[in-house]
Amino acid sequence: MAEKVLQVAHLEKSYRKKHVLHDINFSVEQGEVVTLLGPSGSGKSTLIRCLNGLEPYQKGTITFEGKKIVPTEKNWQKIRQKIGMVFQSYDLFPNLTVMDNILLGPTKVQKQDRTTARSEAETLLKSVDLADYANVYPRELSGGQKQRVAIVRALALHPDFMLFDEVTASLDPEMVRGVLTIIENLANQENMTMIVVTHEMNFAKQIADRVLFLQDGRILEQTPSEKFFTNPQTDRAKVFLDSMDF
Amino acid sequence: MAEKVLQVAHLEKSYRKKHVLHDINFSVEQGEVVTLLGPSGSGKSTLIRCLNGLEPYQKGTITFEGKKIVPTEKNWQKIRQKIGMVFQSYDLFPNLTVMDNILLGPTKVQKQDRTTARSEAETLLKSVDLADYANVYPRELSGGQKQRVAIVRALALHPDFMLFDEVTASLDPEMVRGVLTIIENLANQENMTMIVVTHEMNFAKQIADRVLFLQDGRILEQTPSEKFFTNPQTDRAKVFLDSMDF
Amino acid sequence: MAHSGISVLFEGTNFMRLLGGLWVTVKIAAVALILGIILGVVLGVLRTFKNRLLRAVLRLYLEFFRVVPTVVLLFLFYYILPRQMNFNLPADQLATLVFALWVGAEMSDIVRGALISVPRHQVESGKAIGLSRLQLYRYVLIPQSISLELPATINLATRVIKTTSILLLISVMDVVNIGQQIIEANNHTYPTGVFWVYGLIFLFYFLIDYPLSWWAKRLEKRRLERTNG
Amino acid sequence: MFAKGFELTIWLSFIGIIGSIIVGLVCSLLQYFKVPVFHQIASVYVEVSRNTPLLIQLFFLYYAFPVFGIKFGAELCGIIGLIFLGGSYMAEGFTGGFNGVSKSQLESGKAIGLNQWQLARYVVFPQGFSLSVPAMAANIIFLIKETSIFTVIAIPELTNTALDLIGMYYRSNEYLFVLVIGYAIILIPLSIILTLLEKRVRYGSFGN
Amino acid sequence: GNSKSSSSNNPSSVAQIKKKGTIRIAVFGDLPPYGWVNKDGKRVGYDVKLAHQVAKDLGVKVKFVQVNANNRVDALNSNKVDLVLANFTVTPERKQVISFAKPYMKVSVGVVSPKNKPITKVSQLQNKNVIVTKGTTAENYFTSKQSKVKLLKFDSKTQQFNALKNGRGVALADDNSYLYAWSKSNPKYTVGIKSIGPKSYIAPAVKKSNKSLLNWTNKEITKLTKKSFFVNDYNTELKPYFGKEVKPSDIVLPTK
Ligand SMILES: Nc1ncnc2c1ncn2[C@@H]1O[C@H](COP(=O)(O)OP(=O)(O)OP(=O)(O)O)[C@@H](O)[C@H]1O
Ligand SMILES: Nc1ncnc2c1ncn2[C@@H]1O[C@H](COP(=O)(O)OP(=O)(O)OP(=O)(O)O)[C@@H](O)[C@H]1O
Ligand SMILES: [Mg+2]
Ligand SMILES: [Mg+2]
Repeated sequence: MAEKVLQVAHLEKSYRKKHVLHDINFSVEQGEVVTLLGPSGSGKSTLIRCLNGLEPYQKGTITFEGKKIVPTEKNWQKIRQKIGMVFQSYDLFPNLTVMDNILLGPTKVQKQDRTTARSEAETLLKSVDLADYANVYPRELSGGQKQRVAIVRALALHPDFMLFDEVTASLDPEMVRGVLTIIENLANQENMTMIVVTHEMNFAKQIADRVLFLQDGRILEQTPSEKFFTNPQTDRAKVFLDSMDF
Repeated sequence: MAEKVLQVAHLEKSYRKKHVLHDINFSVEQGEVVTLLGPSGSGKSTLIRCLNGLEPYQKGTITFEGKKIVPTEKNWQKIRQKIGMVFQSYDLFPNLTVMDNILLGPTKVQKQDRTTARSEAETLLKSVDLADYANVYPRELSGGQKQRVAIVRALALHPDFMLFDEVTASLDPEMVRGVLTIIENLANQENMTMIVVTHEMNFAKQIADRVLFLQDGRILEQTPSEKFFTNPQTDRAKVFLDSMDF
Repeated sequence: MAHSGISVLFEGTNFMRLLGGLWVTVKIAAVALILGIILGVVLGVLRTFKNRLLRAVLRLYLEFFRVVPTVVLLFLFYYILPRQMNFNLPADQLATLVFALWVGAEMSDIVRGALISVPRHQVESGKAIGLSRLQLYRYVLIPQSISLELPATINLATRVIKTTSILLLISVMDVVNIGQQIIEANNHTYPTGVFWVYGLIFLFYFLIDYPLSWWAKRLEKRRLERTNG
Repeated sequence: MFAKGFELTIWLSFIGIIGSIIVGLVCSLLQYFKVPVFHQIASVYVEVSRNTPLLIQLFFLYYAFPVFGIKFGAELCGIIGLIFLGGSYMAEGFTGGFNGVSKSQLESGKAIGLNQWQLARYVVFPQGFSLSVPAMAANIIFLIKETSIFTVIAIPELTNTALDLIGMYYRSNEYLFVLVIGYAIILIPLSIILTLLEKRVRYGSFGN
Repeated sequence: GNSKSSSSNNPSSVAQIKKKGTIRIAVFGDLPPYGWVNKDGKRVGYDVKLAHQVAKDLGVKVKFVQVNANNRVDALNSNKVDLVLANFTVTPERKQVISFAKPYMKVSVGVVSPKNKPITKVSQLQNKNVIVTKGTTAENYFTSKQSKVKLLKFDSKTQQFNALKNGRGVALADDNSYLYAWSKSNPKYTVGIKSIGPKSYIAPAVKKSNKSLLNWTNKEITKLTKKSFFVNDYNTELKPYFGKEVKPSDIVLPTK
């Protein structure tokens, strides 16, 4: 059996009085692509943010690469170098050029050599068709371009694991495809382990090994991808899938 | 031949130095549903905003119900009561309740009697499944609910003509259907004349009588709906249609 | 030394007189604020109109009151108005007038800023249902801009209250001026009186302004939470 | 005499502004990093200074402190007073800027593994400073105007000079006119420069 | 106000004052024993007593307007007051802009300094800080005649005396009559220079064009002088504050 990269056990999370995640249990294997589906407000973003230490949780444990995470800010800071994350709002730093955005992590956090880091960043930029944009500021990029840079910025730290939270949700429809293709390549060619939250059902179908379906903060089902899309286990998931195309 | 409700002739529009609409010519007949398609930035929003006097234009004429519009703010203000418009950002007035949002136009602009207007508003709210929300403030509504109220607010003025600009673009996927169904009913059952900008191809297919395809501020083709989706006249439209599904 | 100093405050009617001076201060500030805010709202609305001449004139008015320090404004009005325009007011009314004009100028900027920061699409939705310009202000823009204006207005109020301290320069019998009278009248009996009198005045100002600042901060925080949340 | 007053106003404002920026920065950093004890001290200072008039602060420094044997010269009192007042205004400006950096920016910083210091150094400070420029511009103008209050502690700056001349030669109109012009000469160009700077900074890093 | 007929254009004429029933008089509020506010909040002092008498003789009520030395002229010219009784020294410069009635007191500039570092000669003041109030004869004297002396100029009497006590200057120059009073209640200080510059007079002042009130005031001063009003005033208001070195004849003008 493949190695378990990430294990989540009995995770509970509340925002003040609002209980938003209930007894979450699942694990992700090396090279596996898990997509997180579910209606709006079901807790997908909250869950994925807990996995990167951006939200504190009240109960339960997260085990990453065999080690149980003691959730202090210091520990998380180290782990975040291994778990890359990309958000819906393409949050490049507006005060830095594209290149400096990408190099910030490798050179300041990981103390990599600047020239090596730079040449690697150039390769990555080329792979997302943005070789010419290294010295440009984010404001000069389109949404799709920004989002591709954000992905490169996360990859530049050589993460073992990637989290994507609706990365195409605020893009113009024609820009969506470029970004998804990159994630698809990561999943299928580079075998990156990842958890992907998305509303693009066709895309989810193409990359997912397994689907976690969330509803009201609970995992309603964990189903291999082929089975989920043709024959979901729960009625709620069926309704959900139906609503996704007009 | 059916009556022409709206005629646009040789319309030209620039934002300062940027020329965004070039020689736009088309007309809409009574009861016809026209959808406006085209890539992002092609000028769809600009065009539809010109039709409601929200953007000044430099050349050309707009004729509404047989009368050429003299584009002063005063004239537009009157015409806007006959041309309803709903935007992408569901712009309810946050300082007013749902009911007051709806009644503002009928009672203040059209000086309708408040009780009649209210009972009519209640009927409209019921028709969009929001009968219970009359006294609620917009912040307590979901996006889809807000957008339905925005449609009701426009309909409460008894417009002869409706303009919809990507009304579902900022909605959660599960909310989209409810809104589109309402527009579909308006088109197919109430025979409302309308121009609809959308990125939902399935929806466009179902309601459109005719498609205007815009590219770089020019109308590239005007094609009856069935023909456009199966066999677009231009290559650009073909590429566009292809990119719309992953 | 210090033990005797503090009792200067309670000698004779001293304390009551200081309170009386404080009342003059507060009255001037309050009346000026009320008049100034009304003026400022009107001017602020006018400044969002397209008419260039109107906007230029109002801008000039704002800049004048912004650039000239309040002390100087007071002297200008105190000395020049009566002579050049044969327009004479007792010092406290004159101070109220100057402060009201100053508040009006600052307020017009606050109101204008809040009005133009109401999202553009709110204006457009208003237009789209046929609202006239007046109706747009009445039902959409002004109600929505209030939460934005309120904290800034309260902060302006604290500034106005603080600035009343300079009224002694034009001989208004405000709390500072009365403080000086008391210091002078008691200076041989209470050599450290100066410390206690100014200390009390310091405390008075703090007690009035601090709650206002606190309120403004809280409103602002709530507003930000609401817009971001 | 006016020339001297003019020079003195500029000079005192300049020192006062520089000092205020330094004090303000230190306070806002103490508050940002929540340095124990010091950040509470900074908060108390900010509230006391913001909520009391400069005039009374100066009276205190100039007339009341010497009763207890603490004595500064008039100009020093003026500068200390101005910095005491300005420091809190600047601190609020910087803190506002730092807090104005959006949450999503902080999260993307964390997501690439930046520690608290690096987050401050590369994300919060550069963006926060740009955000605080408008507040800083307003404060600078405010502080220059406040120097007019120095007249009460016998510093012969612009206002003091004008009032003095009026008291001696009784030509109020002329002297007041010169006085207004004096402030206009300092403040109008400054206000224009600051507005331009503000625009540049805003477009520089945040224009979309 | 709008344009009025020329006779009523002078709001401070005797007729107008009588019509209004009030006379507005400028006095000091922080200059014991001439014009100040005592601990019960009452305006008292030598000038204030005169003011009450003037109002009484005019048959009107009095309204006091507190002034500082440097706005006495403008208080008249800006129509803030009808009459100034605020220790106003007659000078040629002032005569050009306002009118003085007959004097009721004589003074000259004195210099007060700490007893332990007394200043007794003007030469000791060279390049030292001397405290004055803006718009006083002392300021004028030093500015025009003693340019080597550095002046620290304050707005009010409170401020100037506090500044001296704080040691902000080596000495303070002002009309000698207040300095006598002040040094009595502040025994650590002495009036080391009793009189420098020209002897001068204190007189009521009115607006330049105000002939009617000027004439009336002149008569009033003459009448009061004859009735020994000023000697009485001296005895009740000033004497308790002065040391033994001052005699009534140093201050009050002789009855002629
Ligand atoms: N900062 C917060 N404070 C309080 N409640 C929150 C906060 N963030 C999210 N929630 C609530 O937690 C629940 C889960 O939200 P979450 O954003 O995780 O949902 P989601 O599945 O990502 O939805 P979407 O598809 O709209 O992104 C929702 O009810 C939401 O209102
Ligand atoms: N206020 C404006 N000032 C200047 N240029 C503008 C403005 N609004 C739009 N444009 C430009 O006009 C062109 C057409 O924009 P428009 O918003 O009409 O496109 P669209 O087809 O509605 O795009 P989308 O699908 O993204 O909504 C674009 O190039 C855009 O950058
Ligand atoms: Mg989410
Ligand atoms: Mg658009």
